[in-house]
Parts: sequence; C-alpha cells; structure tokens
Amino acid sequence: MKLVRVIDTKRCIGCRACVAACMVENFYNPGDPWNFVVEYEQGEFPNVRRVFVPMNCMHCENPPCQKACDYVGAHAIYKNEFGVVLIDYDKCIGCRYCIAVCPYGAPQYVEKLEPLFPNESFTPYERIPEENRHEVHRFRPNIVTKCTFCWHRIEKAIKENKEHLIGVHPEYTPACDLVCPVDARFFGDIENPDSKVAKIVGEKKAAQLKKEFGTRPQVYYILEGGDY
Amino acid sequence: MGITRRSFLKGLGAFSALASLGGLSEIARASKRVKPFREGDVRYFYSTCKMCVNFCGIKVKLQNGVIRAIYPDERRADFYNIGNCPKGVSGLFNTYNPYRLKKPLKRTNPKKGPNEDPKWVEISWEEAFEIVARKLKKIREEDPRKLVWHHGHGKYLLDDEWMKAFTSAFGTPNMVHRTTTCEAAKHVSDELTWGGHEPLPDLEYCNYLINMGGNYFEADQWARWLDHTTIFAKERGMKLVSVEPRLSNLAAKADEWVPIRPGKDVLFLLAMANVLIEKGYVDREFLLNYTNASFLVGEDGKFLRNDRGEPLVWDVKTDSPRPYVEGVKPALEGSFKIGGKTYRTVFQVLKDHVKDITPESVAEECGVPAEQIRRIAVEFGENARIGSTIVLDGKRLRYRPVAIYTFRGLTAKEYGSQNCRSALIVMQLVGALDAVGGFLLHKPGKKSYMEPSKCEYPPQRVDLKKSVFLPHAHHDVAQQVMFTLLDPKKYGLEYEPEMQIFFATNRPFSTSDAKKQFEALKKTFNVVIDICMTETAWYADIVFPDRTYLEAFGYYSGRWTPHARYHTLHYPIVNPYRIPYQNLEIMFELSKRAGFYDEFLEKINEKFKFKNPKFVKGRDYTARDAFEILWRNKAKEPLKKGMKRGFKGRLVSVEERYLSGAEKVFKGPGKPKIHLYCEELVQTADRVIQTMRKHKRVREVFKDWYELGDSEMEDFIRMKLSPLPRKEHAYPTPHRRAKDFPLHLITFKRMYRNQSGYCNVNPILNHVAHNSDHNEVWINPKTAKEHGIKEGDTVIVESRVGKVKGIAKLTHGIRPDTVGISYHYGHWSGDYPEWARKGTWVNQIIEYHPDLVSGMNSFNDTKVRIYKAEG
Amino acid sequence: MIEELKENAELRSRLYWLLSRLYLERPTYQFLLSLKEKLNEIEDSSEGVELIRESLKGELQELSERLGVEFTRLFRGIKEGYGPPPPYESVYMGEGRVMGETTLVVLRFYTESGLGLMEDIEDPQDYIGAELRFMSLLIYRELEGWETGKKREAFNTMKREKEFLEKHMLRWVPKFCELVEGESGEDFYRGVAVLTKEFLTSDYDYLSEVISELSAL
Amino acid sequence: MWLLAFVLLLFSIGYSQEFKSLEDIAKLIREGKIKVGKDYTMSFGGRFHNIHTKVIGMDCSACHLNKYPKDFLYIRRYKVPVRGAPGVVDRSMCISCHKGGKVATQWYTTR
Repeated sequence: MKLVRVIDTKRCIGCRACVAACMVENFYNPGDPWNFVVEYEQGEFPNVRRVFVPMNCMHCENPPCQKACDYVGAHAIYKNEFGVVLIDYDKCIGCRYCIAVCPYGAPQYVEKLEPLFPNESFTPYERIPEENRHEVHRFRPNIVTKCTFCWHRIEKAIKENKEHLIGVHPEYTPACDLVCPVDARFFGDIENPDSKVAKIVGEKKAAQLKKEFGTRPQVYYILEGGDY
Repeated sequence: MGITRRSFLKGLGAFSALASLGGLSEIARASKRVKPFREGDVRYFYSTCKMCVNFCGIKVKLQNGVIRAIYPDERRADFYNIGNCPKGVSGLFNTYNPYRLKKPLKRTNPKKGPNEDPKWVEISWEEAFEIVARKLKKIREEDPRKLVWHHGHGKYLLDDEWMKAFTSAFGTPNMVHRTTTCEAAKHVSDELTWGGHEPLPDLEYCNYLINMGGNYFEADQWARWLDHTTIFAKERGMKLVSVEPRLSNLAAKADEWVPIRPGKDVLFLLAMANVLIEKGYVDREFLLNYTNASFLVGEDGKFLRNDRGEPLVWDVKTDSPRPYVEGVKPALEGSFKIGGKTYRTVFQVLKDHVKDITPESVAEECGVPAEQIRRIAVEFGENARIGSTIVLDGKRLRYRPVAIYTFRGLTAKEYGSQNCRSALIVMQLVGALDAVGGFLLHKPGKKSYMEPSKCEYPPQRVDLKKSVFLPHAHHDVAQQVMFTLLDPKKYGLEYEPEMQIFFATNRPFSTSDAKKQFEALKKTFNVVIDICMTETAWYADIVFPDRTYLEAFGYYSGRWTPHARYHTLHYPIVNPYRIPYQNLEIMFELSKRAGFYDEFLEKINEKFKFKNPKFVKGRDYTARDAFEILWRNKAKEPLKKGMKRGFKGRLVSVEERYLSGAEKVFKGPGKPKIHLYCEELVQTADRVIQTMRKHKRVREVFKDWYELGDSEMEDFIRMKLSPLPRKEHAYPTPHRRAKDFPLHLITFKRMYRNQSGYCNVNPILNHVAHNSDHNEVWINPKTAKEHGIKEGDTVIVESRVGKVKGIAKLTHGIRPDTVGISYHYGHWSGDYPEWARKGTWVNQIIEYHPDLVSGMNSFNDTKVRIYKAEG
Repeated sequence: MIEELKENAELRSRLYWLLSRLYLERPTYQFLLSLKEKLNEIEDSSEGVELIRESLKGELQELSERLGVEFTRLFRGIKEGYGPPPPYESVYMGEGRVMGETTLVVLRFYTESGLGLMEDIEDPQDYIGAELRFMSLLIYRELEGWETGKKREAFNTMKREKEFLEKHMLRWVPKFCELVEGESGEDFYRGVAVLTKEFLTSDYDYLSEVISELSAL
Repeated sequence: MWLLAFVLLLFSIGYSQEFKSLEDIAKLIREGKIKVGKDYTMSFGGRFHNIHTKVIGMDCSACHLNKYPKDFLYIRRYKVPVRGAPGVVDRSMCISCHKGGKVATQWYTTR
C-alpha cells in the first residue's frame, strides 16, 4: 500500500478550509502550520491570474529530511510501509537540519507551546489530556513537527482492519481532504488501480512539485499552468 | 496540640472571628451537590453550522464532553454542501473563546463612547431581567413604537418569526433586520420584476455564466452550494465570465475576468441588450408569453388601460388595443396611434431606449473595450440557444443555458435596484428566466411586490421602510435607523425611540458612515444579546450573554437549491460557560416580566402558522419545548429525530423544478406578466413627487441624501424611479460630486470573517493565511507608483466623510483607478484583545446615499484619494 | 484533642467558605453590613482585616456598587489589560507548561478526594473561588470524619488538604493576590487579597504541624 | 578577507591544519572528523552557519529575506512572503552543492 494525495489546483478556490481543518485536527501550535496555501499572482493588469497551491509534507520517496536526520545521528525521521514519513518526537533533538533541507518548507520547529488564544488560559479543547491524544499530537518544545497524512486516522483504519476504506470513509481520511468544499483533494492508495487517486493521477496528468530535487514526492498536483 | 491551635489562630488574627459568616449548613448542603468527573468516549453529533448564512451540514466530534473537531456532514452532500469552509471547520473556537460574555453586565458609567470605559458590573440574570422588563413595561404603556428591535445574524440563529411575534406582541412596528446592508436591492429588483426573490442559476445545465461581481467562492448566501456546482460545471465546459473591478477568488477561477469600472455595470448590461437586439438574439415567444413586453406604453411612461384598469396590448388580429386574454395576438413591436396619442409596446420602448447605448458608446466609461462587450453579448446570445428545448424526465422543457448572477456587485450601490434590473432585462431578452440551464425563479408572482408603493408619510417605522423616502423597500432598511434616531423630526417621525434591543448584530459597525451610526446609540437605552462584547455591546446599558450555535437550539429552513428543499436544526452539544438561557428563553422571560407573554405566544402561533402542536397561553416553555413545537410543525417529526440528523430534506422532481414557477404563474394570456418594464415605478414616482410638494421635509431629506438643488429634484426622482434602467444610473452621487477624489473605493468580503461578527477572536481564522488577521488596501502597482507607495506602506485613504489608515497591498488584481478594502476588520471594542483588532474599518469612510427604490446601502460608490502616511 | 481538631476543622471550613464567597459573588449591601457589624465586635487586627475595616467606614450602599465594578474588573477577565489576568489556575500555571490540562488535573484531584464537579459553581472549576470552596468542602468532609469517629479517614483528608495547597493553591494564588494588592484601588479587595494569601500560608503551616504531630503518635 | 575568515573558522572548530580544498573539508565533515556542531545549531555564529557564510562565502540574501532579518528562510515563519512559488522556501541554491555527486552531503538525488 502506498498512500498518496492528489490536489487539484484547477478546482481549488483558495478558501483555506483544509488549512483550518488541519489546525483543528492536529492541535495547531501557533506559528507552526502543517498545511498552508501558497497564493500568488501571474501577469499584469488586466491579464492577470491568481493561483492557489495548498502545500503540506510531500511524504517523499527520497526524503531529504530523513537523510539529514540520519546524518546528524538522531534517526528520528522514518518512512513507514504505507509511505508515510513520520517524526519520532522522543528521538528528535530539535536540530532543524530537516527544515534546512526540505525544499517544500514542510517541517515546523516548535520553539515553545503556546495557547491558541494569546495570553489566555487553555480552552477545553486544548486541555484534552495527553493520554487522549495520539502520539503525533503529544508536542513539546524543541521538536520538529509536520504533516503526518493524519496518521492517527490511517492507523485507526489499519487497526480496525479497514484499510480499504482509507480515503473513502470520512473516519479514515485526513481532515484536510475531508472538508474541501469543492472536492479538490483526494487521498488513497495509489497501488490500488481502482482507487480515486490512482485514476486521477492517470487521467488528469498529475504532476509532482520540484522534481529537480529528486525527492519523488507523494503528493500529486493537477496544475493550471501544467507541470512546474 | 495547644501550641498548634494557638499558632494557627495567631496567624489568622481577627479573621478567625469572621468564621461565623461562613454558614455551616450551606457548606453541608453544597458538599452534597458534587458529582465525580469522568472522561468519556468520542461521540458524533450531526448539526447545522451557523458561522454564516449557508446553514451547512456539520458533524461535530465530541471527546470527553469537549468538541474536538468539526467535519462536514456527509449526508448533507445530496442537499447542499459537500465540504465546509474554514469558518465552519474552526467554529468551535467561537464557542470556546475566552472573551465570551458569561454573565449579564450592567453599565455603571452613563457616558457612552468608543473610549469610554462602560465600567461594567456583573449582575445576576434576575436583576438584568428586572431592569430590562421594567423599561419595556414603561415603554409599552407610553408608546410601544419607542422600542426598536434589531437582529442580523439573530434571524438565522432562530428564524425571524420569533422576533416578529415578540415585537408585534409588544406593539412596535420597529423590528429591523439587516437586508439593506447586504442584498436588498437585488431582492427588490427581483420582486418588482417577477414578484419573488432569491433566484439561482441552474448550474447543473448552464453553459455560460456571467457573474457581475459576486464573490461566492468566499462570501454569499449560497456560497457552499454555488462553489462546487460552479467548479463542476466548469469542468463540464461551462464558461464563466466575471465582471468586477477586482480579481476576487471567483474571478481568479473564471475563464475571463472583465475588470469593469465601479458603478458602470448598468452601461455594460444595457450595451449587451443593445447588441442582443441588434443581432436578433431575442426570444420573442418568451417576451410575448411571459412578460409585459407587448403592453402599450404612453408618452407619460404609463400603460394604456381600459376602464377596468387592465393594461392593453395591440391585437394584430383585430388591429385594436385589447387586454391580453385568450384569442388575442399581441404585437411585440411597433408604435400605434390610439385616440390621437402615440403608444409603443414595451419592447419597442426598450429597443428605442438602448438603440444608442452601443458598446462603443460605453466602452470608455466602463473601462472595457467595445469589442469585448460585443463579444460577450454575442457569446451570451449564442449560448442561449433561443428556441431550443430539452427533454428531462420525459418532459420537454425550454432550454436556455445562460445566466447572469450577482450579489453585492450590482447591488450595494445607490442605483442597486436599477443595476440589478438591467441584468434581469438581458436575461428576459434571451428567455433565460426559469428555463433549463438558465435563471431559476423562487416562489414567483407575489402581487404586493409588483405594485406601486403606497408611499407612506409620515413614516411609521424608524427605518423608513416603504415610506415616501424609500418606497419599495420591502426589506428592512438597517442602516437608516440610527440616522433617523439622530433627528426623528427631520423624517416626520411622530415619536422618539427610547430603547433599542440588539440580538446578535453589530449593525452600527457594519454600515455606511459608521462613526455617525454610533452617535445615535447615545440617545437610547440599549440592550444587547450576544456572545461577545461587540462594538454595539460596548454602547449597551445591559448586556445579556447568549449561547452559540453549538450550545443552543436554532432553526432555519435551509437554502433552497434547484434540486432540494430542507429544514435545518441545531441544538445544544456543549455549554462550557454554563450559560443558563439562550436567546429565545431571554425573550420568553422578558415578555413574561413585562406583561405580554400570552400575546407573544399567540403571535408565535400566528406568525409560524402553527397548527399541531401549538403554544398554549400561560404555560412555561423552555427552548427545547419551543423547538419541539416548531420541528413537529415544520418537519412533521419529533424533535428527537431531528436532533439525530440536524436536518430534514427532500429532493424535488423535474416538474417542481421547472414547471411550478414562471410556467405556472406567468405563461400565456390572462395571467400576470413578468415586468420587463416596471410601470409601477412610474406611478410610485408620481406619488413621491406629490408628497414631496406637500411636505417640505421630504424634499430636505432627498436634498441631503443626493446633494440636489431644488430645480433638479423632481427630474431626479423620476430618473431614480424610472421603469427601465438608464445611463444616469451609472452616476451615483459621489461620482457626480466628489470631484477632488479621483479613485473609486470598492468593498468586499473575505472568507475568514464574513457574515459572522465574532471571527476576529477566532485564533484559527487569524492564522489560516499570512494576512487573514488583518485586511489590506488593494492598490494597482501603477497607481501606487504614481503616489510613491510601496508594498506594505501605511497609506491614508480619504473620502468626503473621513479617512482611515491601511496597509498597502500592491496587486495587479485591481483596476488602476480603484482601491479595494474588505470589511470585517478594524474592530475596536474594548473587550477584544489587541490581536483581534487589526486592520482597517472601512465603513467609517463610506458615504451614505441610499438606493431610493430599495433603501439599499451605498457601499461601492464612494470616491477617495490615497497618500502615504507621514512618518 | 479530637475535640480541638473538630473545632479547628469547623473554623477552617467556614473561613474557606467565606473566602470563596468573596470571589464568587460581588458583595451586596447586606453582606457588607454584616461584615461591618462583625468587625466592630473585634479589637485585635491584622493588615488585611484593617484594610477591610477601613474600607467599610463610608456609605455601604455606594461602596457595594463600587465594589461590584471592581469585582468585575479584578476577577472576571473582561478584557486583556483591564485588571489582572483572571484568577484561574490554568491562566497562572499554564504559561510555559507543556500541556494545558490544569483544569482537568484540578478536577481529577476533586474527584479523587471523594468530591468532584461542584455544580453550584458556574465558572471553570479551577477558578480561585472554586478552589477555595473545594477546600471548604474537603475540610467539611474531615469534620464529618472526626464527628463520626472515622479518625483514619479524617486524617487522610487532612493530608489531601495539605496536598492541594501544596500542589495547587499555594503555587499560584499568592501571585494573584499580590497583583490585586498592587493594582486595586479598593482597600476592600486589597484586604481580601492580603487575607487570602496569609490565611492559605498559615493554614498550610497548621496542617504541616498537625500532620507531623499525628503521624508521630 | 576570504582567507582570514577561513582561518578563523578553522580555529573556531579547533582544526588548525594546513589549507584544504572545499572538497576535502566536505569529506572530513562526512567522515565525522569535523564535528558540524555539538548541538547542530544553524543559528548565527553556529558552525554550520559559518561554513556557509565564511567558508563558502554565500550572501545572506541566499537564505534570508531583507525585510525579516531575524527570520531564517529555513525556519519558515508563516508570514514570510512567498518567493519561490509554488513552494514557500527556495532551495534552488542548495542544489548546486547538495545534489548527487557534488561537493557537499547529498540531500538531493538525481533520480
């Protein structure tokens, strides 16, 4: 099984629901978003376009972050059998080499944990205790975090023997892909030819970003202006 | 042991003597009232989002009694939304916001002002109810009209029948909703034209959609349905043309962006009509059978009528004027001499009217090349496939897959209704109304909408709705209330309001000339029911905390779509601040104490048309009881069942979708007709002018609103109330008068704040984009260069009514002669933390010139100049 | 000795109750009046009591209204920078902590002590008034123990009391009280702050002494 | 200046030997003979920072934005304006040394 995401930027209307959903789902620590939308203009008035590109961890086949992490001896970053690149917070030493080498700006350094409402007490949501959080949500200062493909939801599917429902059933789909109001995001197993992602990657000429880095990202994009 | 006791007592000093003030029996009682706290499992609740007015389905995840996340309700996808927006997804933080109001507050500093600390004191609910009820009672005895009730979002939390019942039981005509600050002109132009409002493009079949400045990828009442249906239609091959001065998110996805100069849309659309008629893209069958195109118009602009008052057409069979009944074959075009006078058909009048309005003649003023206007008109006419039909579900139906959609683009202007009318005329020309793929009407044919106004004077209502000032304001004129309050005599009001209640609205903050709006709040006793200390609440005398949509019951019939109808419900899931009452219960309590509870209940039954079950006088009701009655009447099922799904809906048949509207109401002889030509406006104009001649005050108000001289006044009134949109409608007051202000100012809504006043304290929404916590001043790089402004500079934007500071954003996505600033930013209420107050409060520099037809606020007409701020 | 412990427990429970009321309700005219009368009976005085006594000298109706405003400002967290940060343990302990579960931890403590969610209190349960009230109720539980001869339980409850002061209240309440002392313009609330701080410290000392004495027995 | 900086670097990492080429230094780093940093810091004055600024002599603007002098591009603060669309960080400069077969450690591959 190889999990991938497809983002159709031709559909994306730049609403950032996926960003908000990610923040809520993954206990956003202010300043460290796992998912963000790059927005830029092309051309000059009146021939101008605005493009929205949602970005998150690409879960590369050749993750430079992992190489850097191994290199410094921390060995905190690994890619599991489902194609998900994860960080082991117990091993992470906060050196930030992974951030330095990632061409997509995915990893985020947690300097300190802050309440969502600045200078205020934690909301009941933030007070959900550690034991009720998945390990990917047990943050502490001086670690690096990033998008996990909502590993806590995928893992649940695996544990419950519902692997075939990953990306299909809302319970087993990453939050960002779930909330998109225009259905511009898809998630699933690319090795399963019947999956939506496999079909779209095949039919719609999905591209990968920044191929020149040889990272082989596992997030595919359908781009308005073609391949980058 | 003795030592211990002594040292202990010594430490306490005299304090120990106070021990008797702590009652042991109380302690004993309280020690029984504790329960162990346990963590629970994850549960899901299907409910309805009220972060704006789309009423999307949501699925709320609850963990240990805490809302963990909000997802889209997958079952709602067949009816309305397939996903959620960032507001919906992060709605839990509006509930968990620490800056919520938690207890009733009383002002102790009588001075009101933006920098006056109200010196709030927390009071008990009992005390708050008593204070407000006493005041209500006094006013009700003196003159109930002195109470003004406002709601904005409150309508959508509950449905406004509750409030209508409350105010009418109290006896005041002054219940004011927010429509004129949003889309009233669009409603009114629809109502004048086809007797209903809230039409929708039939996006499932539409092939060519012109969007006149609607930004429904971000904010619109149908945004979450329009967004995906548009995207899917585009993939199917629909062409999307967006006509607006700013490259909105919608324009960014359009096939063609037409950056028109602000306010000039009516010219663009009339030129389209010119091309359509010239090129023969005219659906004659439609015009004859469904509209008043064949009615005979005299030189005075009025219809030729028989003694029974029926309008007449020229029957080509008998060559005589006759009412359009069975057997009559009306002429569509032509000029006829009858009784020595010349009469032309409406279509002929229109044809003559737009004859000179060619694309070439308006291109410069619109800032759009003539070829482009011409091409779009031809594409529109071509795609309309006039004469074609389509078979759906075995029924042969008219097929006109083109539509023009708008929201605030054509609407939020001094000539909003006339601008919107021009789009409706273009669509009538090609027969797109209520055709497959065209523009679907919703509950058309309400007669009272299509008649001349009574032009009431003196006005009964403080918002001047339907009075001589704003004759066709079928919807409440929200922004006018404060201006009337400041000087009631000026408008001929016979009473002086004393008390205002605001339920979930921050009205003064969100309308034109906003600083002045707040002045009026100093004159009245103000009660605010809300979840946050808004700017309006800052001026309150008593503040009631409310519960949010995740804590309270609420209902609204959902947004209709071409394929579905449904009712939506939300209900309490959590209550972290343990707020004991929700909005409706506050109303129950107040009416009880002020002595009109039974009348209130009776009016509820009447307004909602409750049959079974009904409210019974004298009985106490909680919100839950009330919603049991409501849901059983509306959804015909127990509330408990509704709370399992959060909605009840049904899908509609092809028959209901296409054959129950215009086909049924307007088609054929002997039926009322769609108003291609709004003769009722001509008659209204007569009445306005008559009243104006009689009452000097009316004239003074118009003078003030539109900066007119006495001599030009009557012509202006006729022009404003003209039966067909005119070139003059592209020149609102600031365009004519603000000569020293070279740039247009347009306003718009952004996704992160729109239609919900409390998103400024939502940390997620402030973080979803690098600039979502503040707004910017959109300036074209060319203009910026001329003014020596660089990206990120602080600039001053100055209009005739004020100036504001803002941060420059240089973008090619706006016309060089225009600057754009979004709403919803620049909050200043003292209760908001600094991080929630960023940005520019644009409303304070917007000039006020209401649309004479509809009362619509003029949000997009202001002219400004910009310059770099010193230092 | 048991008698003495019982008396002390009753006294302490009542005092905690009184203090909790000062943070949970704004002082009514009636309350101020009875407070004034009570204080007139006492000669001996400490700083906190003196401040309160001083504040009660004027017209009580007017004072009650003024104190209402000050109560709202000091304790209710109306807005940032308007009064000290509101007196919730999570506000004062949360900063720089890894996980913000303070309220939950407090609630668990209540539950584990045989009590739990106090339904009469509408504020989050780590509000200063709630914690004081919890202490009052817990000591009442201790009192019941002495009265019914369940000495072991009463003793254990005392240990819980000490633990709660140690792990929770003493860690943040004095900090808050100092803020109030420094910031409030009302002698009344400055007095309340001084009293609260001093009472918590001396009660802690008392508990430590008694527990070590009893353990030695 | 260039040489001085380099010598300073060598002193600072306690490795004062004869002049070596960049390739040699890279090799030594890879072999662990030059410890890049005890705490692997990349902040100003850190050893990794020194290698890029003083040894290779890269301009600050390669990694930092003028307007945000305290913001490292590699620690992407959310509000840094977007330069290298569609990504939010620009790593094109890094490729020249860190891609397969070049002087520095291979983060990126040619595949």
